[in-house]
Amino acid sequence: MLVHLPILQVIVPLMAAPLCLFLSKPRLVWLFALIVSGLSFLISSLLLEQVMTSGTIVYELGGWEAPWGIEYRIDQLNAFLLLIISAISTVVLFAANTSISKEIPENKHTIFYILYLLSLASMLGIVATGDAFNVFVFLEISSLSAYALIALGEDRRALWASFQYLIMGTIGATFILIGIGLMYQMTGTLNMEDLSKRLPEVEQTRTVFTAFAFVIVGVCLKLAMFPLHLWLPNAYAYAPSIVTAFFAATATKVAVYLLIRFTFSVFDLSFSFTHLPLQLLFVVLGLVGIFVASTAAIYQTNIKLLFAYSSIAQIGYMLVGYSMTSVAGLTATLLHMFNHALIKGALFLALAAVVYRIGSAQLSQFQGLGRQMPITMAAIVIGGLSLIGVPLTVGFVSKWYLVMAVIQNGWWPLAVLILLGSLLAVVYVWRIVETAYFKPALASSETIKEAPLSFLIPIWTLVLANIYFGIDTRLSVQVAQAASQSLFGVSP
Amino acid sequence: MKDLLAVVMLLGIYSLLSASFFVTMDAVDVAFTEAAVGAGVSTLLMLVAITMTGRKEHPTRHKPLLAIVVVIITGSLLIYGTLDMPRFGLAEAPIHQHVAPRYINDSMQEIGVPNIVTSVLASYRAFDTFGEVVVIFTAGMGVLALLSMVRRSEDTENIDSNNYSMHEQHLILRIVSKMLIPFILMFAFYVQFHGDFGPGGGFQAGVIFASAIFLYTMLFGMNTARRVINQAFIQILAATGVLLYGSVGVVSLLNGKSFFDYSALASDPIAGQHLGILLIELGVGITVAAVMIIIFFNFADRRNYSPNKDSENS
Amino acid sequence: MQVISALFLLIGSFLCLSGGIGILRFPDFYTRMHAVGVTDTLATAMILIGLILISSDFLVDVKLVIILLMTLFISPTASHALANAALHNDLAKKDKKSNDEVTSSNS
Amino acid sequence: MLIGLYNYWVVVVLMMVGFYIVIAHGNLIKKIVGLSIFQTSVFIFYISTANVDGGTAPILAEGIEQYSNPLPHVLILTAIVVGIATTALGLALAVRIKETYGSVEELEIQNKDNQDC
Repeated sequence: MLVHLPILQVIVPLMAAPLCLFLSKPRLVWLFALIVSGLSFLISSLLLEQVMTSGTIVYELGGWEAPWGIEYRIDQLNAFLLLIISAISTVVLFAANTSISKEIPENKHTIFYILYLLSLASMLGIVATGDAFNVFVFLEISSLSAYALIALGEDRRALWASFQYLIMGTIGATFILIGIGLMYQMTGTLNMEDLSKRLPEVEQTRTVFTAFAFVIVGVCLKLAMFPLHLWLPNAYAYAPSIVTAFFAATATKVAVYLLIRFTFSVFDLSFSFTHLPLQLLFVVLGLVGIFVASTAAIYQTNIKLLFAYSSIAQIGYMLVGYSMTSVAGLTATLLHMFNHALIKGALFLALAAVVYRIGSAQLSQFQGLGRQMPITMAAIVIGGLSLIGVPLTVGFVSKWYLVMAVIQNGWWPLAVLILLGSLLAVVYVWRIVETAYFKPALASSETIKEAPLSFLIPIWTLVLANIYFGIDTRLSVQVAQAASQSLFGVSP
Repeated sequence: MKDLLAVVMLLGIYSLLSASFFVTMDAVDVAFTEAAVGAGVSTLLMLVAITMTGRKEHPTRHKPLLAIVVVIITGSLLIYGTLDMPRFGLAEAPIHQHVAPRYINDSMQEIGVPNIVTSVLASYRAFDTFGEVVVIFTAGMGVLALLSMVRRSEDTENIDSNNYSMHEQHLILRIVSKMLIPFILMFAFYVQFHGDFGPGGGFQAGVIFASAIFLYTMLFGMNTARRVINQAFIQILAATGVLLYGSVGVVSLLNGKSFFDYSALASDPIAGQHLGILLIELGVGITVAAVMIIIFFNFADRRNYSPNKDSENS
Repeated sequence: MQVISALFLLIGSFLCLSGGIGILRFPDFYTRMHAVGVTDTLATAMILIGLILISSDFLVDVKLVIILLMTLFISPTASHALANAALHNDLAKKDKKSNDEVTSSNS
Repeated sequence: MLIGLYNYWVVVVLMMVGFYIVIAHGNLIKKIVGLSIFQTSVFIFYISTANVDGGTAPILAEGIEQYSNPLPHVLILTAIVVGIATTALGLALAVRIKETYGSVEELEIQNKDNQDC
């Protein structure tokens, strides 16, 4: 079966989703979903190992060879992403049963898990496929399940946020569709590998230029890149907490992956970065994103919103690293994707635990929680430190690599600006710490107890991963480096 | 235009016109689908939705100037992009050269189905179609997540009185549609199984089948339809369609071939392809019909059981 | 045969055209509906007969006949439904702007 | 040369009409209508690219040499399904928004949200 791993990766959760309808009790469905997610984590680790030792795996679906059929093409980059997504999903799902029992009505639990599994499967599908149109199809599955999951939130604003997301997301997807159509028109193929071979011939045409522009804008809408980020904060803030934890850690990563895939693999590097002032554009937008979003985060009174804005800022860091167009820069971006997934996963899960106990994510409700829920709050503090980039956490590792990459390009001022951006993170993390530890507890929160074990285990798994990968960076750095080297065509 | 009913009807007409455009562009399968989906189902859903959200629009525009600027920039970029495109209909254009000829020339030997669209859809790019089925399944689950309600038992009691008052009003419609529904269902099956040879296939068949149910529901009321079609059953059916499709792939996987390689299904590869296409089209049909019914029922249920007004669209 | 068929087709197209003019020119809802309802049914019937006469394939003939029967059933029913709905919603006197297109697009 | 492209230009105009409705109108139903027009126009664009002079529908038959390109047809079949799925979900959201906010106008909804905060 080892040959079939690439397809099993996607098909296992995908087929498991409809199967959930056959199970009667929501608890059973949860267990089933957890097992499936764990299985796909296992598969992705096997895949990563296989790719690291023997190179790119190609899997032809339906037995039709590439440009005619659809193929899955797993290289280091995809395998890395697959691992991140399936790992986070499994950890988050562990806490799901407890968390949604308070946030979603009982009769919708089964549907919640179905949508969750569909969302997981489609993200894996986007990452694994080597066919441009297949990306669009799975992108739509992932978007549709995301809209529905977000709309399951208790607050009525969840509906409005989801609707805005639906409009933006569909526009983005349609842009990508137009872009793919134009590329297909000029080359006659939809396979990414084949496209990258055939595009250089027609590179100078205005049609290809337009195709590129549309794909990039479409992906950036999904990516919530500044200034196209407006849908993200509300969508994250009002979704059920579990959904926020899952999406914050994975969804934007998938979009970043698409951006990298299209600019580095499908269009070649020289095209992406010489024809257009893309480098400058992304550096500027990334930086503005970091500052605007971080400043906005400081002024939020809802902690979920606060961290949602901080997510936009983190995307800014990824974009800066990405636009360095060097092996080091891309390595930093990939590392940050991995690390940010760990950080945000831990933070939002901890928030989910708080919401489970006190029923709100308002900052004012956090007073004195440091004493009531010490273990959960400690996790938030460590996550926050990691977000800032304090040594011995993963946040430090990726910031370090990012700054090194920027300096390597000789852009000193930029490095200073990145560090200034981190200072803003200090401010908003401090606000939480201050409220939680240095303000007296509210009278109403006397009775609040520590979060249940089903939260603490996944939270601390992620927090310990935060620390572990902050100290022992071999695994993550090695994979990220291998992935970016292969994208640049440098042999390791 | 402030009247949303007119807007929705115009959208339906636009879809119908684009369907006829697709026919002149030789895309019969697409035209069929667009006519059934764009002009039929989506118009119907929008009509049901505006009965709930209100028919009038407030005349407020929101940043029209910015919108115009964005639109003009996007539009001119697209026009700029078309400048280097090959002339419309040029047979030497790259789009017709690289991948497509193999489908046209070899699909008869490799798959043995005259309708090339079906063979590409169901075999060469079967995974896309699987994705498509999952998309529709996701939409069904999404609508269920948003709109489903716990049904109260008292609703079923006033069926009869409701039924009687409707009886007078819709007498002619009911009789005619009773005659038509069997034909519609038969047509759906024809489309389902004739898709290999002519335009059609599981998707169109599913939509047509569902539309027969819609017609019945609109004329005989939600509660009568509920008696015929059970909500839980229809959800299971939707899942079964996806699973049927997927399990075809799994069977070929277990036989040692790659996923969706239908030649693993029978000793003769062509026979295997036929069997595979038949099965997956069936899966598509079941899921699409079931999901369409789920979506429609949930929308109709939200209207507090006042089944009037709908009839004008029959 | 060709001539007869052409004649049918011509009559059909003329009826279509007059129906279209009727929608635009008639004063209120019910007369407009009349224009569309009557001419549309007849026009499609004429065009279909014209097509049956020139087609040489038997299978195509059968299909066209089925379509003809279906239109004869559905088109008047749709007109009826539209008029009925209008009556029930008190459209009798007011001349509201209405969508007569409903009949032509859905029948 | 340019005359051979007019077909695409018409499609671009249609797309932009849809796009304009999506961003400029405040009514949620109208936004979905606009989205629908936008998507349908993209379908028309794809199908236009598939057309070949003198070609026929891609159903194999005796005595026909030139067929239109079947691949875009397949892609658009998939895309139509995606379109209806999005429309259905969007409408479901609009209905729920109407129920909870009592309105489907963007500005009113935002006003109500601001009062909440």
